[in-house]
Amino acid sequence: ASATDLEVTHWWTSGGESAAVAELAKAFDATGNHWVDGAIAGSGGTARPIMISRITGGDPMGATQFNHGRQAEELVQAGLMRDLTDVATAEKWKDIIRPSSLLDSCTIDGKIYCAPVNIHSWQWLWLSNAAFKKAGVEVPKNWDEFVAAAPALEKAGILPLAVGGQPWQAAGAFDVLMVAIAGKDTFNKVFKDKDAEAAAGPEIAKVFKAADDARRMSKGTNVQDWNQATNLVITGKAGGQIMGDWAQGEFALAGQKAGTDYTCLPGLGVNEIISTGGDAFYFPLLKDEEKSKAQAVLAKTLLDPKTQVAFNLKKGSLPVRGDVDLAAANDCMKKGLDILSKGNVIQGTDQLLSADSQKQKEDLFSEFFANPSMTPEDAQKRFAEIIASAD
Amino acid sequence: MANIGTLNTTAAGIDAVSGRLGDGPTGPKPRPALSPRNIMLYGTLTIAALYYLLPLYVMVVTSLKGMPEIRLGNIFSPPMEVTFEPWVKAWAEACTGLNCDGLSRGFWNSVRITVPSVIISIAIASVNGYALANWRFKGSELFFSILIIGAFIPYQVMIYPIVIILREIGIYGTLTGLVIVHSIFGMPILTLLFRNYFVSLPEELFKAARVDGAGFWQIFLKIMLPMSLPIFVVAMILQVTGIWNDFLFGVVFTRPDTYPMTVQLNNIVNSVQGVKEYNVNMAATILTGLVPLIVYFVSGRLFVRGIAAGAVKG
Amino acid sequence: MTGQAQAGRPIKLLRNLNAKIASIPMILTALVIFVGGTFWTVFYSFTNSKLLPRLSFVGIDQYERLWAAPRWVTAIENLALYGILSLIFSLVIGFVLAALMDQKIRFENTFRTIFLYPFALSFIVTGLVWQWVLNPDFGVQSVVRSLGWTSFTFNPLYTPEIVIYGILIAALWQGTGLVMCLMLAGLRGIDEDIWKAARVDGIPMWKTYLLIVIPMMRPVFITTIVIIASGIVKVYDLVVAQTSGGPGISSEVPAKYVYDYMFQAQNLGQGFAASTMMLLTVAIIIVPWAYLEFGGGRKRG
Amino acid sequence: MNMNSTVSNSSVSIRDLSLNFGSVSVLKDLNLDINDGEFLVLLGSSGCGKSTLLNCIAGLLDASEGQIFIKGKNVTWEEPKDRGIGMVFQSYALYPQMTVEKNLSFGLRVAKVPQAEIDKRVARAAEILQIQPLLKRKPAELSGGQRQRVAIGRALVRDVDVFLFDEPLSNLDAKLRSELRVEIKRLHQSLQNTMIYVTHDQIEALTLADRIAIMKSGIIQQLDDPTTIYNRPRNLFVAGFIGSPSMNFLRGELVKSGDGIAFTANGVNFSLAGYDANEALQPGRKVVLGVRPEHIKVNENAGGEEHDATVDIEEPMGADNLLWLKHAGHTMSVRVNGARRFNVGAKVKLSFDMTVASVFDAESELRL
Amino acid sequence: MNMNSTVSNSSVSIRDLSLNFGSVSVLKDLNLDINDGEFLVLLGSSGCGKSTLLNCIAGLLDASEGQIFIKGKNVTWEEPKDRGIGMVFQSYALYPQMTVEKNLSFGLRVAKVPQAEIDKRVARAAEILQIQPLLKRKPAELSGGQRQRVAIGRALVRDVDVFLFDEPLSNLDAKLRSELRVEIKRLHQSLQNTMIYVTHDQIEALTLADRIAIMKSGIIQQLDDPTTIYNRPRNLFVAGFIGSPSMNFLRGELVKSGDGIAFTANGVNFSLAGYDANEALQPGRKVVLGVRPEHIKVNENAGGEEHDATVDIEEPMGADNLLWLKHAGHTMSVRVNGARRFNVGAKVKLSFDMTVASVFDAESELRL
Ligand SMILES: Nc1ncnc2c1ncn2[C@@H]1O[C@H](COP(=O)(O)OP(=O)(O)OP(=O)(O)O)[C@@H](O)[C@H]1O
Ligand SMILES: Nc1ncnc2c1ncn2[C@@H]1O[C@H](COP(=O)(O)OP(=O)(O)OP(=O)(O)O)[C@@H](O)[C@H]1O
Ligand SMILES: [Mg+2]
Ligand SMILES: [Mg+2]
Repeated sequence: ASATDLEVTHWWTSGGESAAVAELAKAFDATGNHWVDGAIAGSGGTARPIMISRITGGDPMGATQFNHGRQAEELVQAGLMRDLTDVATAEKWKDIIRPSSLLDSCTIDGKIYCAPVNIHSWQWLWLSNAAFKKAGVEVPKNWDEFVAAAPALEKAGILPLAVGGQPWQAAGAFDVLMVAIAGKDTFNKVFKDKDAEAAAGPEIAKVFKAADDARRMSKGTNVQDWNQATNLVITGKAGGQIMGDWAQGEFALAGQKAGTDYTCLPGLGVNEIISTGGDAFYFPLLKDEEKSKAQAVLAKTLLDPKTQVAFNLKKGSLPVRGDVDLAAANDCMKKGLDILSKGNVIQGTDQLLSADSQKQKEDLFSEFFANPSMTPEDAQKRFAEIIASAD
Repeated sequence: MANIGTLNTTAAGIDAVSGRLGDGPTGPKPRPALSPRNIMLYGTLTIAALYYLLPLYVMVVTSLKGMPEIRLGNIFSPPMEVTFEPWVKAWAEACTGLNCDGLSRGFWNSVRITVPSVIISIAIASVNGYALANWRFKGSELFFSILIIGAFIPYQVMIYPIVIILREIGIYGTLTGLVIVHSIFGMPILTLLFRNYFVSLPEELFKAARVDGAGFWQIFLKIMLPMSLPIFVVAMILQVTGIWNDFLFGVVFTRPDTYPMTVQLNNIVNSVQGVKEYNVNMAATILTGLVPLIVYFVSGRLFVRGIAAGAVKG
Repeated sequence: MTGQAQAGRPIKLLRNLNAKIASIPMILTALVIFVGGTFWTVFYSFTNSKLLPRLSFVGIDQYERLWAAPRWVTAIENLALYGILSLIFSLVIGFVLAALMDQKIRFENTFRTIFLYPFALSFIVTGLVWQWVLNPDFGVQSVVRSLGWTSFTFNPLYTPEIVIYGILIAALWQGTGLVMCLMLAGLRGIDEDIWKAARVDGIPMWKTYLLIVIPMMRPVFITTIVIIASGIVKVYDLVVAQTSGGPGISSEVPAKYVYDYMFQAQNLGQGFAASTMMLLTVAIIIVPWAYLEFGGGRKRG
Repeated sequence: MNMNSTVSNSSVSIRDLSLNFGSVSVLKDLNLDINDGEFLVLLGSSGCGKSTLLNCIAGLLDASEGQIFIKGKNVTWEEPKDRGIGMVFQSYALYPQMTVEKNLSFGLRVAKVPQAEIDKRVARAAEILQIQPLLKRKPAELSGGQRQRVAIGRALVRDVDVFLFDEPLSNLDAKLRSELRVEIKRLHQSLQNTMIYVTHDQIEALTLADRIAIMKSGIIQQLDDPTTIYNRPRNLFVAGFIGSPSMNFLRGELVKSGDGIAFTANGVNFSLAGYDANEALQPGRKVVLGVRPEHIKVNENAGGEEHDATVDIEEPMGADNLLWLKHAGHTMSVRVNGARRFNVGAKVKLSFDMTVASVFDAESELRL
Repeated sequence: MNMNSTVSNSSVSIRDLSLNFGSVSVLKDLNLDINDGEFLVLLGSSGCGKSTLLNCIAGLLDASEGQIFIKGKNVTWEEPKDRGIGMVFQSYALYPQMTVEKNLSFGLRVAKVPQAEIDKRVARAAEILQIQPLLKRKPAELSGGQRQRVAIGRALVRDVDVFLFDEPLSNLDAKLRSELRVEIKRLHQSLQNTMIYVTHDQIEALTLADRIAIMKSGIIQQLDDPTTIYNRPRNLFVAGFIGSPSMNFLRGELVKSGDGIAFTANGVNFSLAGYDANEALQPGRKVVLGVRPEHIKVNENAGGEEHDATVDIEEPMGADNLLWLKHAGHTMSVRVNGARRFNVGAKVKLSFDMTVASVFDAESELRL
């Protein structure tokens, strides 16, 4: 096939992420086409509006990253996205993609519109071994121990918990606390069934209590970006961080080894359940015949076993197909794979809630984490309201 | 006329007294250089100047330091070891995603966006201002009022409709589209400036040219334009800075291969690879601000004059 | 009366034709973009449009939700505080600097250049620089501490109660130069004789400024206020670059709310409702001014 | 062609012209015929509509009502350039970025006149106005008087039928003004074009005009030759407006006195012997008597009636001496030779020359 | 006290005053004594330094050299408010946002004068200037003449010794100007203050001044009473500057003629009989003869010498008629009565009144 330029937009710009994207580009270029990189820095919140206006504005790119889930729903309904069912059938995605909920999120009215590339889970607590050593306490094995160790860390001049200023980090941390403390069922009741009563209930009150602890422990975090917060953990300036598995890429890039330099606790060491959100590529409907063909090639390439391994190793995420060999995976990744194979999984909030509700949630938690005068009770009341009006 | 003689002696008297100075103060009142007034005056100005210069100083100094020095140190201390590496990196090597060609690409994109946008928006606005000042017609003031009120509408309100309009015309995402957007949003303030300026030119000049037989365009090109340098400089500075510094439209109405420098800057600054490379960020920031700064430094004096002619008369 | 026909009275529409043709861009912009766009936005603010605009009306639901949202209320409060303070400080600093510059000082050009250069820089750049200068780990706070005053605390960008002042410092840095320029032009426009008359009357300098000159500069002040006010309502880039609205939501502003909800939350209806409220604010500021400026006496034909 | 007998023998004719700015009516139903080769001066105080009228004639303002004919042709809707007029402005309105030569030729170049013809005409105008050495200069390098000449030249090169001047001299100082006044007069004598000249300076009007149109609030008060205007003003306004120092006005009424008519005010009688009495002079009528300062003699017995007065203020002006006198409750100004000096408070005897006085009806303010 | 015998009997004395703006010298070694109660007019063309001198006296500009005494006190370094002066400006310089009353009292209030005293002084000034009904108005609601009066009032309330006027009337129209001129003259007569009045209008200067100082490029050319200035100008500049229309100048030389001296130019002799001849009038000397237009008689045989001339241009000005005549290669202006009219080209006979003529040395330009 003649070389076709395909512009791919995404927001993977941190060190680990760029390295991972490079793998995708390499694989695609190997098919004789050309990957035109359209990175937009500053997280999905900045990038998504730009992507959407380009698609709705009639100047679509060749392919674009979204979190799979509900972010692209309306674009699909408006007929702006390309139907990938033909590729999916040919490549037997239904059989290879696991967990199947990933493909379900790409399916609208029985047609498949996106190609999932990885599984990301939020439910990780990353701890700096060096920090705890300096504070003279054991590296905690679960959330409660961590909370208990906080005063010692503080005394040693170490920030116990790093939470970056971007709103999604606070909201994400809360979701993680919820799974760990209230469990899978409550999580599903609140976010899947939008049960406002449960959201106002005692189980969730416990979660808010924990969030209150987290808030106290994170006081004094003077960074914005998640990877800056991770960097605090890497350099031992902070004790720990609640962040998704993508943080692993940063540790890897800094040359740290799981177990010796840092410790990872899935499900905060309390409740070993992980969510299976992730990233997917969507393909806007293009008029150009050549580009459409290239889109199909890209979709195929993304799920190619080799690509999946190379990409996910760099990215620190899990591959979307169960049939690949991840011998090179590190400790933490193996823990994740393990949980995944046990089926202790939930869907990510991106898949369960609309962007609108997500945003409201982010507003609530970023305010909660920044404002000590907001009581957990008040916050819970507002949380219940958001759930009540969520769709 | 008998008394002419006596009066004349007074006149002659002038010559007699000259040369004789009385006692007491003479000549200019002494004004010591260190009078309280001067100390207050120059003291306040200097303190204010420091406040304005400080960030620039910090930017320059930081951009010349290596990362280790930054981590150790004091942002105000001069670099112990001057390095231009951050500049090189910011200009040619910094990465956003897979593209590691720094700001250089964005620079040329910005030039390609700014030059036509500035020329076209000024061309349109100057003609509009001229028509409003000298060729009023029924309704012209109404449209102008709408335009001016439009200047205060937050851009966010307009973005969506404009995306739709450009899409319908089929120029969304093209350079043409972006130039049009810049011309539209530059129009209110520029039109106001030009109108006020042309109103302040002597109306008789315009009348004389009409009597001489010159028409709308001839008067504009041959009479008005040559007299309007200051206001064109003001418009040019405003537009160059405005368009060069624009982020919102650049990000919404372009595609990555035509991203302007500010978007590139934002990408570089927000693409944190491990630690924030403040020195590179500062170098990138200075580089991005350089073009408007140079334009301003070169023509700042005319800017003030033009502001006086075009804005204050409002 | 001669009883003669009104020879060759031309068609009205064709008179002044070139001016009308030349004004087409302005007319189109005014009508299609400003009027059309505004009405479109207001219209769709009564729908529950999500990612794409669609015509399903929900009455004033969006507005009710808007005013119930703590973030919007905070944004409005921030805007009011920031607006009032930046208006006052811009005018005061701008005027004082202009008055100082007007004292026939040496190096006037140098000073003016120094005060005005930040105006050439974008808000993005301004925000980044001041984020850096105010950074507690590197900036002013750490420098003062390293000088020995270890309890010194000045960390506006990470302290919710005062974060808006951190933004204000940056905004004033960027914008007061222009205000000074306008004021200086205004001062230079004051009749020399007024100064002389005041000196002969024995009126002290500061009283002359306060009681005579400032009232005379009313038009300049109005122009300046309008310019500052229009910038205040639009403030967005600066906040994004400096704090992203944080910590928490404590430096949120309406323009950012609009942008976030339109594009990030994919709730156009909410965004449109918020922008309509912003329009309303603008109208409250602008309409009286526009009436005074353009509706009143015509200047000349 | 669109000729009409009522306008055919005039160079410029204005018919029922009205002009409003918004709701303000500036010109009201104005009619005016200007003869071929005539020098007509429009005189009036500031804001009376002189410039507005001139701009209407030039086509720079659209009339609200009425018609304008130039050389018999209805030009009401013509463009300025097609009216055969040239205009000279108060502020000179020279194009600052062009040399004098370019200034002069601009109109011709716009009209695409051949270069040879342009050169010829510029040379001729430069010669007439004696500005040949200035042709390469820019306006900023010229003195006020030179600029004014170039401004006239700009009209000259276009070979127009009618010259319009809008206060061409009022930006110049007194000395230059009187010099250029003479030049303009010479120019008119040699060109014999129709000229319409707007001014608020009565000396200019009196010295230059063949006829003067005196305007007030958009209405022509009197249109006559200078002598008539000066000696037989049609109404009180014209009488007061023309003449410096202005005419003395005494309010009173007419009474019978002997075989004739006399004027009485504050108990003092003035015989009107010599006034071109007509039947309008009826005893009992309330009138205003107007006497010009130079028509009152001080201490020079002309044989007639004498009045006592006291010197209040003396204003020596070189060639003349202006006395302000108190006389029976009136203040009166009298002009005497500059060599004659009086002390303040001195008692003097006045005699009035009634042959050149004016009597106005107190109500209609028209001259009787 | 710091008195000095040379200044003790003057109200304002200026000693060796020089002023430079950068390298431009505007006032040069100027000396001037102004008597108590005197009305002194500074007259000169634009840019000659009149305002600069006035500002120096007021203390608004610092002298580069020299001293200024007011009422015998050396005020060279005093602040304006402490000099006992009041100043009235051309542009009125009223504070626009204050009422007339506030305008008048502002200086007093700042100086913390008791309210009762302020009210008294304002009332008095308002009465003198007859602006009582205007006290509550703002300047924008006043006519030009009223504004000017308020401006004078502002100086008046401060009870100053010396009034300084900088072209106070030049923004007003001709009629108002002549009215206010009379008012200022009255004001001076009743207040008897020292007044220094800057103008470039010679009529104002001649009518108002006790003495006139004529300036040119920062140097006083002549300081004398109006009559002397008019009749015996010290040099050519003053002669040409004063008088409108200006003096006729003929360049020629002196010759012997009979028993006396005559002036000859272009082959025509003018007998100087009657000129107050002195020993400076030597045959062979190159001189300029100056004769004012009103000192030439046309067709009125005064018995003396007669010269033939031709009428070139006639400028009727109402009361007067100005003739431009050609005579032996000169152009000459002659003023005759307004009632006498001549045709252009008419031959006339001129006779010169040499008793009031001036003869200037051609080189030094001083009057002989
Ligand atoms: N464009 C305009 N809009 C409204 N009113 C106007 C306009 N132009 C002139 N006028 C008014 O029309 C009247 C006549 O103006 P015009 O300029 O003709 O006066 P003028 O006699 O030329 O006075 P001047 O001697 O001051 O030049 C004035 O009262 C003026 O205020
Ligand atoms: N601030 C200044 N700086 C430099 N030169 C000045 C300044 N003020 C006045 N001059 C110059 O000094 C000279 C005298 O000015 P001045 O104002 O005294 O003239 P004037 O006689 O009052 O003239 P006018 O009749 O126009 O008011 C002029 O040549 C002027 O250009
Ligand atoms: Mg006019
Ligand atoms: Mg002056």
